[in-house]
Amino acid sequence: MMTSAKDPFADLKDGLPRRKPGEAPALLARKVSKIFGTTKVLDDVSLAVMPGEVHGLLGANGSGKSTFIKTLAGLHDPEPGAELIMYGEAAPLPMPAGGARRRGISFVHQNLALMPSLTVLENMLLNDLAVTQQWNIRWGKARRQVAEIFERFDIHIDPMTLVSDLPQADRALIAICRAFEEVRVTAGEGRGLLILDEPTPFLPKSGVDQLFTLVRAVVAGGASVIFVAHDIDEIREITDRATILRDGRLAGTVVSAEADHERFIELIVGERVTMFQTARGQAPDRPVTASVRKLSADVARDVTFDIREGEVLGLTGLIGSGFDRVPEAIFGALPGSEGSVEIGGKSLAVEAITPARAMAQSIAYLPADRLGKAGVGSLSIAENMALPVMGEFRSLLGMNWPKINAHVSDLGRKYDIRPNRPAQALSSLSGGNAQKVLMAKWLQTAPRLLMLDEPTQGVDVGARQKLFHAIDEASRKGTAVLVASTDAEQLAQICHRVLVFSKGRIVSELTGAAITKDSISEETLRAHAPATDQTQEVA
Amino acid sequence: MTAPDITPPAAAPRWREINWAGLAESYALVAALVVLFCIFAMLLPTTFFTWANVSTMLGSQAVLVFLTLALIIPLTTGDFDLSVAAILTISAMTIAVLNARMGVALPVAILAALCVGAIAGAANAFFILYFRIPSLIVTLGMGTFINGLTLWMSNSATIGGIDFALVMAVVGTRFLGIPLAFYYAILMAAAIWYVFGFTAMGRRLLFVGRGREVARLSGIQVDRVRFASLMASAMIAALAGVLYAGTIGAADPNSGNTFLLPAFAAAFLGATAITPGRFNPVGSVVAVYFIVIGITGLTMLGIQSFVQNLFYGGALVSAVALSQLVRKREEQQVG
Amino acid sequence: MTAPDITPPAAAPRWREINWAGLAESYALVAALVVLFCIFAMLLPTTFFTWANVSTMLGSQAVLVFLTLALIIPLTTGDFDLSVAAILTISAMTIAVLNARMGVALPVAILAALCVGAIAGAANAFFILYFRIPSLIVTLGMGTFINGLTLWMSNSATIGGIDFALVMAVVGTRFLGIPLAFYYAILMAAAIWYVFGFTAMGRRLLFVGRGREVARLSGIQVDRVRFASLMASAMIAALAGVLYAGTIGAADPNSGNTFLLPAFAAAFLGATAITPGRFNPVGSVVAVYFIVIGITGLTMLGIQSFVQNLFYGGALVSAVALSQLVRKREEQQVG
Amino acid sequence: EADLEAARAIVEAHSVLPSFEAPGAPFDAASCMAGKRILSIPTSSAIPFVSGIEEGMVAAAEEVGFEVRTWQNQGQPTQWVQGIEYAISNGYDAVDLMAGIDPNALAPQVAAAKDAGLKVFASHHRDVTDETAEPNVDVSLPLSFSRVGEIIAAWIVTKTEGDANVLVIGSDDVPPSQPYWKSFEAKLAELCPDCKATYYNVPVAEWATKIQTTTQSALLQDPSINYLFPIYDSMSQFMLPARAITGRMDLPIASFNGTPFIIDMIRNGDVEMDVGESLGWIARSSLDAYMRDLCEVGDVPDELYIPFYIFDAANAETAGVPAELDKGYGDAHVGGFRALWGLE
Ligand SMILES: Nc1ncnc2c1ncn2[C@@H]1O[C@H](COP(=O)(O)OP(=O)(O)OP(=O)(O)O)[C@@H](O)[C@H]1O
Ligand SMILES: Nc1ncnc2c1ncn2[C@@H]1O[C@H](COP(=O)(O)OP(=O)(O)OP(=O)(O)O)[C@@H](O)[C@H]1O
Ligand SMILES: [Mg+2]
Ligand SMILES: [Mg+2]
Repeated sequence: MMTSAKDPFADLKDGLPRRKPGEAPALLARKVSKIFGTTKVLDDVSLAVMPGEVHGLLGANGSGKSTFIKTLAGLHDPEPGAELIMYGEAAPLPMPAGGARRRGISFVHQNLALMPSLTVLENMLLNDLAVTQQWNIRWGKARRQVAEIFERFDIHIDPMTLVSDLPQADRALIAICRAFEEVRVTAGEGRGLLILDEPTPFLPKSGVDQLFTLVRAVVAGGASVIFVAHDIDEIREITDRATILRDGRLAGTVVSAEADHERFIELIVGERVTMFQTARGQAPDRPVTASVRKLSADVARDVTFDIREGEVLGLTGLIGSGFDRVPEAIFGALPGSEGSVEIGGKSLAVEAITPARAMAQSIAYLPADRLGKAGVGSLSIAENMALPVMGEFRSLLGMNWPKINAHVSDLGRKYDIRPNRPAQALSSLSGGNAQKVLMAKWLQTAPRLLMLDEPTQGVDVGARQKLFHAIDEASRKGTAVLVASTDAEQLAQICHRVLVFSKGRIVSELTGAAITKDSISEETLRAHAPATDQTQEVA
Repeated sequence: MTAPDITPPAAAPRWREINWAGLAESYALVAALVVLFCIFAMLLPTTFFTWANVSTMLGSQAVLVFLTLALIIPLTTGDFDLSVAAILTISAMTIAVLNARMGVALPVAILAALCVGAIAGAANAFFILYFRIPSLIVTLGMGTFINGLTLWMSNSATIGGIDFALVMAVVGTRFLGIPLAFYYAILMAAAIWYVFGFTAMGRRLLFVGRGREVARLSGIQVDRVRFASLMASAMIAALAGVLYAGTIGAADPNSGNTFLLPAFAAAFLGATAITPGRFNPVGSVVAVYFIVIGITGLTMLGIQSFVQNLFYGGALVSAVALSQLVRKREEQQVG
Repeated sequence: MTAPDITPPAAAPRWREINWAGLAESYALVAALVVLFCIFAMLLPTTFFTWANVSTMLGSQAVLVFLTLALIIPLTTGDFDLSVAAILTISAMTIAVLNARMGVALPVAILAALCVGAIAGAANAFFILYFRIPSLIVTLGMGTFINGLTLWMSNSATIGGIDFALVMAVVGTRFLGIPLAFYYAILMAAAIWYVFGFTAMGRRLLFVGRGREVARLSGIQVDRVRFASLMASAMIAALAGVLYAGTIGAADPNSGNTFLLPAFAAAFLGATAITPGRFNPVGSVVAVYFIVIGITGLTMLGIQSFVQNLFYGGALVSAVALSQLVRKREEQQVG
Repeated sequence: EADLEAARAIVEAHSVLPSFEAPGAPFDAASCMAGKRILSIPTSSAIPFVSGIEEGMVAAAEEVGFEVRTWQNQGQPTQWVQGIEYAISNGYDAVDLMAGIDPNALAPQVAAAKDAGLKVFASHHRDVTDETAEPNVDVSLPLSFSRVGEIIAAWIVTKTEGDANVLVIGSDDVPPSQPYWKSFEAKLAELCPDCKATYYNVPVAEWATKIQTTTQSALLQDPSINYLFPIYDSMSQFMLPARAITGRMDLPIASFNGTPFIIDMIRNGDVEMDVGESLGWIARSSLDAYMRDLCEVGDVPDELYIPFYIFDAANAETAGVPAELDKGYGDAHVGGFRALWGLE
């Protein structure tokens, strides 16, 4: 199974790493396979996590990471033959409902597993109430407990608010804090397994650092952590070892400190990847596509900037700093916004823009919430993709479906959508592939202004390069691209210019060669430093 | 509705190949209809299996087909319309009151009935869209309210004596031996089939039903689409009322309401056929006639009327259960 | 973990303060009930505003309260149960057939009625959970099927002569002047209130209704919870049938079905009160009596019966519309 | 061989305007009824036939000088329960269960009313041949539905000259349906041994959805059917489309109730005959029986005194154009009852 000849654990007869002689792994999963319909999503995957270990789990989109985790959670039944051994004791597979919790495993699922229409308090109690044998609930006690937990984690959220009223970052905090608390309470001394499926995308940098501190504290106490991420730097920073999945198969397990960035990429993608890098420098001095003037939306205040044809302009800042509100407001998707946007020689008042009007001005917007706002999971790839261009496929007899399907499958080839089956439901694609579909949905309209919110969130390195190429191609054809993202590395790769936000305002601008991952992170944090004064000012 | 080569996801290994499971699923209800027909044809060769009977069955259910078609439009945009039966009733009653009692000319009376339908639809849409109340609640309340209006208009009485021209235009005239009402229903179904499957409007309806927010951010004016669908539903229900008045030449304030549950049953049963998982007009028509064949056959066999209820309920549940077996019992979003 | 830049959401400035808008929303329906009561009390001081009338109103609608309570359980888990009224009817009819016609002892007959309810609930759950058919379709079909059975059992006739002991236990005995039936309804509502609000089971019901997938991920045995809720609904509906038989001392195969829409209306109306946005038993009770006060007052004023429909429909829509105004017309997920 | 003679005699007896025959000895209603109050609970106020009777009772009571009040309802048994309890707690002297409420189906409330000293009346709710005991009812006025069955049987035999194959549609959930149908069947067999009749049951709740299909199926199955008999005339409207769709517009329809829009249909030629009963007459003869009981003057009838009158093409216009409730029966009952009650 091990790919490397100089496997550091090759000396172990049973293939299992041991830190202390005779110590059983916290989790040993063997021969886990899972078939959805006709696709083998997991193929004979085995994984061992030692007590006190942070184990990374990586892989391209759709490689089966979340499926593996959901199998441990008892949501999916693995194919027969799978085995699960925890601390030397056989555990049943398929996992019975609530079984994971009883065995001291707790999760932060990729979709956070929160119920938006319920209160924070109820969500905090969710896992406990799901399996408790206890009959009644003492709300007063529960609330005091949750308040106490929040205090310990230094979270300032009213337990009685609805989750739907909270920003994504807060939701992530709740899910994370719930999982940490749960593993503390349910696992025995020196035991427990915390599984984090991509917890970081929604977190600000400071939040990621806090998370890592917590993770270290947890493993110091003897518990183990499985950590899923696409950010190789994060993986190298926090994990002891990492397992890489490729197309549902085990691609290898490496000691994180010993593998370099390229090695990871090679394992994930299966080949060497040339990282996309746009030609730096000022955007070609072309006409201004859009001028945004004194735009205020939600927390964003008095935002003013121009964007030129063919320019890729990044907007960034800490989560909650309002940079991601800008594209939403320009597209007319955020009620109560003010300001004006001049595009195509017309000046539009922001409060009067609706998505339909924005589209009429050839503006396109791809929201971050993939299946909630950007595409409909229960409809097919073809239907999702064809939505903005239906008019072009009208024939005398109405819409020409064969032509639409041909068009969609061409786009699928162009953007490397896997599987490229126009009739397949969008929800059955992995996150990255779904993102490619939705990007293609808008790129085919050749918009004058393309606005992307976290376009590569949850997208693997390989797919990411394809998306970057697509963005680059569009910009070369004259499309102005506005990218809102917290991912500094990505912005550094693709942007001509980056605007950094703090407390709703643009606080600095980076151009050309000044844009690097480090400079962006630095500006973001520096802008944030004198926080207290600015809070007053904004309030 | 999707084009023929769009097949359901799970069962499509390669999407140009013939997908037998998909076909079986799509045409199971049609097959069941044929089998049921054949069974009764064999049991009752001289009465059931006659052109007279077939044309009668076809001609007599146009009202139910219309009402089912009225339902599937808002169901596609994710709204319930429980007021369609009440609208049918008030529309028929409007014609009766205006034409038979007050002597207003038939075309004017029909126009008035359609206006009443439009007002009802607009009222539904107002409460649903302006106040953001779930459609189920609004149309439940509105249906009851409209029933009250119908009782008031009619003084709770049946009003007969509607201009015979209407009856002639609905069931009195035949083409190929089948009353015209049938052709109206087929035309309406064909129109909706075309709109659902081959127009941008149809896509918009579907997207609004499946993902409001996605639709909005794709530039679809969601409220306008929902308004249109609620209006269309009310107007088609009002047309069903015109047909109903034409079928019986009279209007009474209660009987129309009993069509509500059969229409819902047919809409959901129809969503298991042709393009499974989506409310579709062809499936609705098949569903209505499937049930009619069963009920007619049972009646002709002289079986007691309670058996018809058993058949109705049993057929609905077991047809859907069978279609779920074909899909390996996977949960479906119907919409 | 720190999130220094995250300030508490705007909606809740400080979470121990009294939230007037919230209170207004929660108790608007209660206030409307009181106002309506006062209006009729002033208009009809000698007939409406008497203890005899109040106790009659309280006692005679226990059946509707039960049926509404039966509905809100599956509504909370995200399932519709359109078969409750049919279960009520067959349960009452089972008692009438066994006890009045076949002379079976009353307790046995009641037990049999509850068994019939349990079987119906299990059948609903089987089709919904095993075949993964939407509950709306299953219970629509099952309701029709059960109606057929009721017609068959009863030969379509009303059967009177149920053991007077049942009547005594339901409406014949009074406590503080109110028939016992009222207390049963209140007890049932209190039990559900406790389960919904203060037990882990109640939260599981809610979790399952608000997010199946998340519930499953959290280790809730979703199917088991849904099964329990469908069974509970059928059993409470069967109990409602027992009460109904006890209220009128007889059973007929039709009238029970007319409770379906009022019960739905009360469930949704009730979801605007007490804990707005959630189906809740206290709200349901308030909603039932709000409607009963209106209808009784109108009847006593001798107003024509169609006005009852207008009141029913109008009250439902306008009460929900008002509650939406309080919430600034934001779309709500009810569940 | 058909006994056309006998059949014709029956038909003729009910084709002349009804004359008044005093159902008992005269009495002074005004004095003994003064201050008395009756609450009348109809099966549903939304049925015009029923509300017509209610209006007649209220008006007649006013003439006499006491109060009859209608409990408006929509046919819900729980509303009837409320009505009875209202009567009990508001000092009424009697409750009247009108036109279809089976007192045995409200046994607890009826018993409670009795216990509270109220009289309980029921009228027009079942057939006279129905032997079901009604232990708690002071006055029970069943209607002779079976007589109606006989009249219609005679009519059909007369019209078909002894060659009838009748399609009968009834609703077994309406209690008089069975005795009514049985008497029809018996009389038909008696008058015309070769005639044939087939009965189909369609519950009231399914009239709109099932009468039409049932009729169609029956007609297609047995093309020799030459007469349609919906036992309640409001069913006719659902049979008309069946007749049209199966191309049997020639089929005559005979029925019972005298509902105005059916009489309109007679005028238009869609329906052949309808046996009617005067609502005013029902109202007065019910009141007469109730007053006899309340005044304890004896002679309380055990059947609703009501003459049946045949409407056909010849006299349909006498019911008004368009037809009205309670028109066309003459007014023998108005003067007759006034005299009987000592109001003249
Ligand atoms: N319920 C399901 N039904 C059918 N296919 C599924 C289902 N869930 C996941 N899949 C498929 O299984 C594959 C693996 O998905 P999974 O979510 O495990 O990927 P992942 O590694 O977590 O990817 P990502 O990095 O995008 O989160 C994908 O191809 C996905 O489309
Ligand atoms: N169903 C519920 N969902 C969410 N929160 C609730 C619910 N019921 C009560 N609460 C909240 O919990 C808080 C405390 O409730 P409770 O009345 O049980 O307090 P308590 O008497 O202090 O409890 P205990 O006796 O357990 O200490 C209340 O402020 C209330 O807002
Ligand atoms: Mg994943
Ligand atoms: Mg991912």
